[in-house]
Amino acid sequence: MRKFVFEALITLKNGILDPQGLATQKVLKRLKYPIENVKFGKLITFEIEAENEKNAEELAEEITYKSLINPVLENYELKLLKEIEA
Amino acid sequence: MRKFVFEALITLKNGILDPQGLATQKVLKRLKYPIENVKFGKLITFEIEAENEKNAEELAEEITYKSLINPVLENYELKLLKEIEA
Amino acid sequence: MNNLYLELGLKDFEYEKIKKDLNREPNDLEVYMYSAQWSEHCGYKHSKELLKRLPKSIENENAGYVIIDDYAVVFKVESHNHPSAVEPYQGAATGIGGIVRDVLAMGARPVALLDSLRFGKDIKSKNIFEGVVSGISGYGNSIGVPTVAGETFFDESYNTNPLVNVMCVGLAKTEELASSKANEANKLYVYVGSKTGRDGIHGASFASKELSGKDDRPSVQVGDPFSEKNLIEATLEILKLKGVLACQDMGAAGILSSSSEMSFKGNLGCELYMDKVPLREENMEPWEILLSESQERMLFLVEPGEEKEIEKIAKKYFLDYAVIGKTINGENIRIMKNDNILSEMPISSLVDAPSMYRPTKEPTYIKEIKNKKFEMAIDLKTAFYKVLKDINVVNKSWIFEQYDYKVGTNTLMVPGKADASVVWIKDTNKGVAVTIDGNGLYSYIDPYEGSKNIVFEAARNLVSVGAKPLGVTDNMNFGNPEDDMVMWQFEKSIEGISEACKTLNIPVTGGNVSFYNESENMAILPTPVIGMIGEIDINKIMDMTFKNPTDKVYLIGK
Amino acid sequence: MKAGIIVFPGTNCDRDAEFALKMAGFDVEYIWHDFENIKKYNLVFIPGGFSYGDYLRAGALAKFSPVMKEVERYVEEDRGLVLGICNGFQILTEAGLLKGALTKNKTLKFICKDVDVKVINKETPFAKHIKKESLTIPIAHAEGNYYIEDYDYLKENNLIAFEYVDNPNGSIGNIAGIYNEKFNVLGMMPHPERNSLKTLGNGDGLEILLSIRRALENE
Ligand SMILES: Nc1ncnc2c1ncn2[C@@H]1O[C@H](COP(=O)(O)OP(=O)(O)O)[C@@H](O)[C@H]1O
Repeated sequence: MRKFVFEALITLKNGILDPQGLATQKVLKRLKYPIENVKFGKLITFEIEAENEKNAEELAEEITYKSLINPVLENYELKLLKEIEA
Repeated sequence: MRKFVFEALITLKNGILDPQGLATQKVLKRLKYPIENVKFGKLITFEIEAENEKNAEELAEEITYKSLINPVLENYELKLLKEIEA
Repeated sequence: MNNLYLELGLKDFEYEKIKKDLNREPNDLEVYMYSAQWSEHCGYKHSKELLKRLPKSIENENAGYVIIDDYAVVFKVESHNHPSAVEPYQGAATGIGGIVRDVLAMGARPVALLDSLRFGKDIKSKNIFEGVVSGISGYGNSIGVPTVAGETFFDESYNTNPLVNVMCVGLAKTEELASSKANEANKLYVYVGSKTGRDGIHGASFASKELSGKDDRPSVQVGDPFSEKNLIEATLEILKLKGVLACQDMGAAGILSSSSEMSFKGNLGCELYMDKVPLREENMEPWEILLSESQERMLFLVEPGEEKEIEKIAKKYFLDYAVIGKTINGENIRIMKNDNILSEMPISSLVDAPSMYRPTKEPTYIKEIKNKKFEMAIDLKTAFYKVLKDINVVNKSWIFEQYDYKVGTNTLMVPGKADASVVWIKDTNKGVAVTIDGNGLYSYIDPYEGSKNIVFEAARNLVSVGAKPLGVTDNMNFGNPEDDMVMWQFEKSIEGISEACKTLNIPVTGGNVSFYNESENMAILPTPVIGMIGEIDINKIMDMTFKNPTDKVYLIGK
Repeated sequence: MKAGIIVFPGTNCDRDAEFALKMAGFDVEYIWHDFENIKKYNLVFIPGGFSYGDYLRAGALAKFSPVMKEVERYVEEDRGLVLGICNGFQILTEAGLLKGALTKNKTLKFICKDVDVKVINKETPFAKHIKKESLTIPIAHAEGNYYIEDYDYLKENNLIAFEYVDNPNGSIGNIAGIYNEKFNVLGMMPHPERNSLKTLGNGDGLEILLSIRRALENE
């Protein structure tokens, strides 16, 4: 068995309110920073054990879509970061 | 003035308990997924207006270090994603 | 032929009525406006005839109230069942936000929340349950309003269609109560709160359709408790300004419904400027702006000139602000964008959805139940342990410990200690006793007696802490009103509630109706929920702990 | 004795604090977060709630409000005492006026209940008039899990103010409240202001506020 490290970048869908981003932006703007479009998302990393890369990627996709994100609100991008010693 | 998009990837320092990661991992393992080391972090993207890339990067560093993270708990990695039309 | 009206859920006969009222074909914008205003959610099409039978005390305000000493105790219950089925956390959170703004719009400071929750028993229901509880916790705690009481019940009929009913109680000095009635022409409509996005567009008509499953993905409303807390403080400050004449929250069908209802109540017309509304997203169509259910927004009617003061307060609290319209003489609503008129039509037609009441008759299941014989199949001891372990009987501290039930330092009776909670009216020696109750099983077996019983149970809960019941708010959670059985259950339930309230001599001060609660072609148990308010002397509050050894225990009643 | 209660947008225990501080004999005023002069107060009280929604992290955005620079100077110049409760504690750690950080409860849930805390260091202006050894005080927080890398430092310098008898949130060393090195700042997660009256509990919270007032008066 081999071991792969994945990173899921989870962001809010277009049009969904991002209260955290808005409040943070308001405060930073008051501090006179030239900042716009602050958006909050999640970063989840995890390791998957599998026979090969393909299987690992399929599992990671499934886990991310079914468990890590809320498809009503969120989009995601999944990246295979590296393989590590099992 | 030019406009740059940054992405801050914020993770918990080694040794800091990540209850969200642990809870998620437990649930996924119960579902029989071969998963380990689930870790939760934050992904914050924002746009900076500046004269040039260097200035933008300095500002982005400052904002991230001084405001977006808590150095007692968190590490970060800052990436310049792209330049967009101002 | 334009079939937009059918897609939006309007029926042919309704479309005919619109054409007759307008004396012309409606344009697309108008079809959208009608579809929202004439949805079950806004228009109460199936229920309004029957609701007239309730012994009501206060008509036509954002929420009703009862009086204790110099205070108006404002209270109302509302459901967020369908949004919570789709997105439990945000559905429940925005439910809290909505009911808080209803009470706030009366000029009252929200001082307590209650929640009446019903879930299924399958795996998915567990997620919904946890999501709903954390949504209430996340939002309610943040805005600093204690959630002091509630009830939770599990039954298969709520699998995929949970019931999330939330109630808010607010306090105002009686002379500070605000009105939602526009009283003169040429006063300004001022918008205060978060920006308008495409949130919950179609929410109003969505709440009135059955959930079909996978592809029900309306654009979900996300709650922003920080803005809500700011909006609470800003609204209470704004309402103190002399030139502020009326106020209304923007709930279902947002800007459209709030402005048209305020104007209609004052027999006035209004003009709305689509180019003035603060927007969060680009390229929003006028119908989207009018119907958006973006959260954390209020509408004020003010004397021209006073808007400057409002702007200051809005800025202080990080809120957006804009003059978005005005009242006008006549009875028309006029939608404008950059000085072009997009629509002009009589408000009376828009706000008066056609009633769809029809006579009902007893469904056959009632007889079957009545004739059914039940036998006790297990011994008493086993039964006793089974009951104690039942999910509907076990301790609910897992839920209420996630709620900040003490913020405000008025909670004199905390959850878990008695059948009702008590909130102190500081500066007096009076408290408001509150409870919320439902019982779907009883209401199913006998909607009339079952509903009566809920009112009486709520009253007993209040009496048990030492309070005197003063008023009722009801939330009617039922299945598809086009189904004869459901309509019959609804009618009997209304009759039962009316009868019980008359017996107790307390009014129904307001409420809410939620139809189309069903999934997989099975209606939920008919579930009227009763919120009740009582008055109590804070020096005479009783809890339910036994006090001393050798004290005697009496059973009263039969 | 004059107490000033700092109110940030999103603060929600401000009125509770007023009620309890008056009960403890203070004259009380509110200080809006934009305000810049707090010298005249003997006690600066940073109450609980969700300043800025706690959106970035609990207390993180509040530290940028203008009043916090003043609090920093107030502490430096030793003008009086600063008490941060719950969100107030979170703000003080985020602003660097107290060591360590507060993170998510290990249960991942908001917890509202009464807890017992032991009074650890009584030789401070905040605690020297507390008579009891242990107090019953309500908690209500989702991020009260105290963490510090150098726990021994706190211990050796007697900076621990209160410890939970039964740790509810995972705090290191059961810590419920800590002092700064000058002993003029106290941050704690439990809410003494919510138990300032017998009708609201057993009144234990008032002990702390009374102790503070007495210490300030006898200075
Ligand atoms: N089940 C009910 N019992 C009594 N009154 C009701 C009921 N349902 C709705 N109402 C009343 O009908 C009016 C309109 O209700 P609703 O549309 O829910 O108000 P809102 O404008 O706050 O959405 C209110 O006065 C409300 O109290």
